[in-house]
Amino acid sequence: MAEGTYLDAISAAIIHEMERDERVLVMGEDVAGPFGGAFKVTKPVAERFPSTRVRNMPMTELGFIGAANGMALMGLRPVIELQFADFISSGFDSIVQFASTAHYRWGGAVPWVIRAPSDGNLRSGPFHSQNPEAWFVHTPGLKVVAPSTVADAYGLFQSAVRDDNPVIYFESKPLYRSLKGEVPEGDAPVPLGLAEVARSGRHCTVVTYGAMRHEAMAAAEELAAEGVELEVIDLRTLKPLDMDTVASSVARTSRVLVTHAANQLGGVGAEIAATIADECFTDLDAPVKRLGGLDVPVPFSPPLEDAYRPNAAKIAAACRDLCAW
Amino acid sequence: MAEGTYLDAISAAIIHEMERDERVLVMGEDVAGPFGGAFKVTKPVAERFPSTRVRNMPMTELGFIGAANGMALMGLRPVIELQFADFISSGFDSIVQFASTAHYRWGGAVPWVIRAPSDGNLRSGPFHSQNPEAWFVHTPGLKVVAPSTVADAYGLFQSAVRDDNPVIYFESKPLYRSLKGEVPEGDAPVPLGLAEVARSGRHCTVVTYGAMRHEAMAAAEELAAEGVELEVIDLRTLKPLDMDTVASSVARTSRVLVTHAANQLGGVGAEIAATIADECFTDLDAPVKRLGGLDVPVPFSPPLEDAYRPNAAKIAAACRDLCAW
Amino acid sequence: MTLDPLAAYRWMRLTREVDETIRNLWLTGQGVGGTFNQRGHEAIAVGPALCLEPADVVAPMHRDLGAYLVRGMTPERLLAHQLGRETGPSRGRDANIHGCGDLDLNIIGFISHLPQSLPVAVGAAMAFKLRSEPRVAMTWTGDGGSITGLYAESLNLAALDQAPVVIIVENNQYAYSTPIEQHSANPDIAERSEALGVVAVEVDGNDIEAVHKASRKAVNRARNGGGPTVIVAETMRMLGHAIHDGFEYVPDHLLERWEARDPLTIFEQRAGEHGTTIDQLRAIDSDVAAEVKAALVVAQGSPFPDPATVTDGVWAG
Amino acid sequence: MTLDPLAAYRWMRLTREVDETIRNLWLTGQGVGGTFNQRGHEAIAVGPALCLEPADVVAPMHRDLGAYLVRGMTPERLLAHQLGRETGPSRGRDANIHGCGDLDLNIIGFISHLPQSLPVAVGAAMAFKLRSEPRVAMTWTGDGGSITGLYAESLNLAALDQAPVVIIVENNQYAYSTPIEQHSANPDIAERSEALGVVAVEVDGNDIEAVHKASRKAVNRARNGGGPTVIVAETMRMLGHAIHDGFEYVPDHLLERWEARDPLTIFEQRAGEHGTTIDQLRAIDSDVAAEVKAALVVAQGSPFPDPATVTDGVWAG
Ligand SMILES: Cc1ncc(C[n+]2csc(CCOP(=O)(O)OP(=O)(O)O)c2C)c(N)n1
Ligand SMILES: Cc1ncc(C[n+]2csc(CCOP(=O)(O)OP(=O)(O)O)c2C)c(N)n1
Ligand SMILES: [Mg+2]
Ligand SMILES: [Mg+2]
Repeated sequence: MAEGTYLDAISAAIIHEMERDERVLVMGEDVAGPFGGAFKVTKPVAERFPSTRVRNMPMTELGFIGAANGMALMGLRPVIELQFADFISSGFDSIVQFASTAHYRWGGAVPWVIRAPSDGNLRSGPFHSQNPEAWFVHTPGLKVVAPSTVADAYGLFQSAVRDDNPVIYFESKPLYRSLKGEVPEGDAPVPLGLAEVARSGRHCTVVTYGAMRHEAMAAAEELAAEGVELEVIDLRTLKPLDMDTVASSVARTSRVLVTHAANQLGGVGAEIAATIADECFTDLDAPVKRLGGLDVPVPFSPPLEDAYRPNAAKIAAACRDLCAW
Repeated sequence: MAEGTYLDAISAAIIHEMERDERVLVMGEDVAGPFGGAFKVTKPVAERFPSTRVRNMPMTELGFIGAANGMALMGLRPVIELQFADFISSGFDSIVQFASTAHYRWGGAVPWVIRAPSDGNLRSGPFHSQNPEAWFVHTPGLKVVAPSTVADAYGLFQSAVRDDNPVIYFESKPLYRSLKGEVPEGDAPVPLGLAEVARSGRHCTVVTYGAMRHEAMAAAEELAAEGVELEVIDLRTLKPLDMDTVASSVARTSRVLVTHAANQLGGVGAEIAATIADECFTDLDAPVKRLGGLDVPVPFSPPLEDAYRPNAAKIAAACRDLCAW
Repeated sequence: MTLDPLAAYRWMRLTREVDETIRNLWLTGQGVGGTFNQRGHEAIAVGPALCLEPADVVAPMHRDLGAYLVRGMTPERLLAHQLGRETGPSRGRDANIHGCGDLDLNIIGFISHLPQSLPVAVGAAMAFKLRSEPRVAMTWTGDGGSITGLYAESLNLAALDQAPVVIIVENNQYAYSTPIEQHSANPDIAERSEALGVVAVEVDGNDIEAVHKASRKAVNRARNGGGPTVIVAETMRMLGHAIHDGFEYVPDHLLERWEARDPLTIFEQRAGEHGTTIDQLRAIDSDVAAEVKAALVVAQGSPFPDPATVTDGVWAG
Repeated sequence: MTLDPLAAYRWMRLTREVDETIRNLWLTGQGVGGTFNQRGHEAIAVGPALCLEPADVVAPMHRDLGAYLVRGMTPERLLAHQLGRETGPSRGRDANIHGCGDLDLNIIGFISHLPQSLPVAVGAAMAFKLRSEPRVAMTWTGDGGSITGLYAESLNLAALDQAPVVIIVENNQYAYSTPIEQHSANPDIAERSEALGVVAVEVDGNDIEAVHKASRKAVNRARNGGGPTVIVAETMRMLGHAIHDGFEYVPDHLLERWEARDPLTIFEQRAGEHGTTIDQLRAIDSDVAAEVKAALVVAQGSPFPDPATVTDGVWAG
């Protein structure tokens, strides 16, 4: 294993899957060599494989995701890069109407992965900072993944490619180059649908995913100094959701905060909070709290984006309140 | 006031708004006369107004909703008919990226109404039965309306057209011709963002909207015979949500079921349930329960669609369980 | 593949018979939900499908009952599908002719959102090309479908890759109630298609020999690495868009003109030229009628799906 | 409107100066987020915008800084916008040149999802036509934008309605790193556009006189009920797609060829023909430099938005 970034781990995982399985190919805007993608994720991939397997697409998300549906039905395993997760709405019908329903309706399996670089805190404004995962968690027939560590970026990608269903893999742009760690080698799939207890604690559970995992960990450090021990659960997969791990934590802590960078209103946190409030009702010593983005487009200017977005300080404050309940 | 259907009320409301305000126009596939729309909602409208104000569009939802954005910015008030709510995903970018954000980003108001014939129980299968409201409630900048009575179909439409924001108006296909009542005349706007207590009761609150209101009312009749009094709240507007009315009901009943025909997982009910569980924590004598569609595309065959979908009997059973808590 | 006239007639007659059977069921309240009309589209659906090898793939739309039949979807299964039975290809999950797919028959099921079958067929063809398989993908769309953005995106992709795909545009001159001049500023679909970089040809869509000939050429070109072809076939839908449609909007004179050009009628008028006899055709008619009648009995006797299975099949694997 | 040569030069120089100012800020770490490059697109942005009346409406995209300036968005406001200040047209809500709209100036702010400004401009033009107002809508898109489905849908709508809209296609031969032959099976954008039913013309996009002349004709046609025009203007983006782009993918010889055809250079070479002098141009240069320098001071001294206002403006009315 070599040290690398979150982004390196994705590149490495793509290369490994393409070596392992010749059905895997990459497609998207500007992904081919020598350019290698808006974030350069596919640059090392394009250096390794022929241009038939790392294919530039015109700026036609609806059309080329539609084509990926056909490729997948014929047994290929397309890995589709979007330049930003924000553009996933441009290919919406091909995802939420065709790919998600084909197997249920007539048994046609559509095994692709859409790589969607998501999230903000980079001063990129309303169209390069979105976290649209809730749309897809609500849509039957899609799997949704959101890795937050270098190892998970690698391992969840492997499981996503090997899954027989359409999987949307939300990459965290703020972690791309800032997060470093050991990049796994070879086969190291992390199963879909399994949350990770990132930190054990007995006073309050924080349920989260993506970049917010690291904010929650920072909040936990802060509160530990005050004698409050947070348990941090990183969901890793948003569909299927691992509510068992969450419930057993809440059974121990009796307090829970659900936090994510996506808009809070109608977000994935609502589903998680509602499920906890139902299934863990007798365990709870305080209301299930949520902390997500405000109900506004992600604003650009630093003071506004900071106001929009949860962070370690806000998580710590919310947990303090919860523990004072 | 004359007796008429839910559908008649929509036609009448369109005609009234077009007479009242020359900025209002209708556009959509096959809406013009003499055809008058897939469900004939605009037939009486096209008989009354010139073809410049009731305009056929090619099957290009993305393009013509985009054009409606431009019309609305220039001061018109387009009323856009979709043939089925299911096709709203085909115009997604024009709605969730452009229209929803223009005012926040630079002050451009986009006052249109999209009329989206939604919901099922008509054996119409996965693509003519959808309830996609959750996608839009989660998206900042859109208002979302879902009338369930003849009077509300009329009055909420008036408020939607007069609102300065993009409003998605989900029509209930199962109520189109089955629900009859007095159709209001003239000005009778029902304000957006105000729920209605459809039935008072003290044992358990049912929060719902759309066709499920009537299932909840039927369940309430059934339970009343058993001595259990349900309070039924019809939200009417899904964004903004009237959580005050909900909370004051829950304060009295201490038990609550949230039900809708849309897929339960990540649906609007999750937001409502999570908010109740948080804000009404100390009022609750039982967990907040949800009852929505299963996590599958809406199936066609009657036994499957019936299994998919909540109804009066399932609501009654859930409320019985809640009251036994 | 040259066209076997008796086979061609048989498939068109079977299409007509299944369509009429469905229509009768629905008009007498024995249907489930809604259903589409096929009348007038028999030659367009059957002719191209007859040019394919079993390994080729089709992605038909809502007016292509004939293509499903030619590809081996039996009347029994099609009827069971429309009636929401467990024995249909969607096990009661999808409605009327939507989602009527079966990969064992190389049929891709369609969704309502038009023309979604188009990029899917293009993608299938791209897969064939990538793997150097001598296979062809074929799909159908309407005049209404041809003015969507997705049509342009799909043709461009097909042309860029020189993918082995054949696209039949069923120009029945209406999208639901809207005539083509009202939905397409340039109603010349072949011209619009050619401008996107594909070969486009026009053909009489009610003449199965013409459609078959053009399709055969296109399939050969695709299979030999010559890339995509669009075949614009002119026709008229002779009944409403779907079963509930009053169909007041097509002028009578247009319907009369096209009635005289019914695909089965004009084929029959040429029976002599084909070396077939009217007696042979009548024998096919009664064979087919008996076959569909029997299929209906089986379909109507088939079970509905068990509600306990409602969540089965959401996930593959 | 005939082209006033000194005004034309001034707007192009101002565009260049603002662009370079932004570039310098960002390259020295004084920017906020990312930003786009404009170099090479000055004539295409300025020329058409100079053909409009104040009541006309523009919907420019990310390469049209010049159009914003001509329409009255001051360098001060544009710089404040890019720096995320309260005093910019989006009050810090939108980034770089996105969402830089102001209805008082009849500028529609754009979104990333390309080419969304196109149907919006078509809709604005449809509104003008419906109300019989003598107004024109103008919008810009790229070669990449021209191969999207939305391009086809928008042109068809414009042509069906004969809406008074002028569409400038900035064919800089690349969509980000992808050359046009790789994204468009038929790289003849005018041909593709014409097939959709609009008038299409081609013009040298680095020659402001040519762009202006073609635009003037198109604006007049639109205003007089003659319907939409597409103007395909060939150019080259002389720097990376955006500030972070290493820009290795455009061959040097291409850049050299276009460097010699820089819109400001070729305009200056013709100074004599225009009856202007090099001295006049140099005077404009220093005026403009001073203006932008002053504007930057103001912009940098402007306040950031108050975080307490973060939810303001989501709703209109
Ligand atoms: C994206 C989308 N919008 C609306 C519809 C509703 N709709 C179903 S068929 C149809 C007309 C299609 O016309 P055409 O493509 O000419 O095919 P035809 O039915 O004439 O064979 C419409 C508008 C749809 N299926 N898909
Ligand atoms: C729908 C969509 N997908 C992807 C992108 C990302 N993107 C931004 S600019 C660009 C290239 C645009 O090329 P072109 O239209 O030629 O304009 P240019 O930048 O060359 O002026 C891409 C792919 C986008 N903006 N919109
Ligand atoms: Mg048609
Ligand atoms: Mg370009």
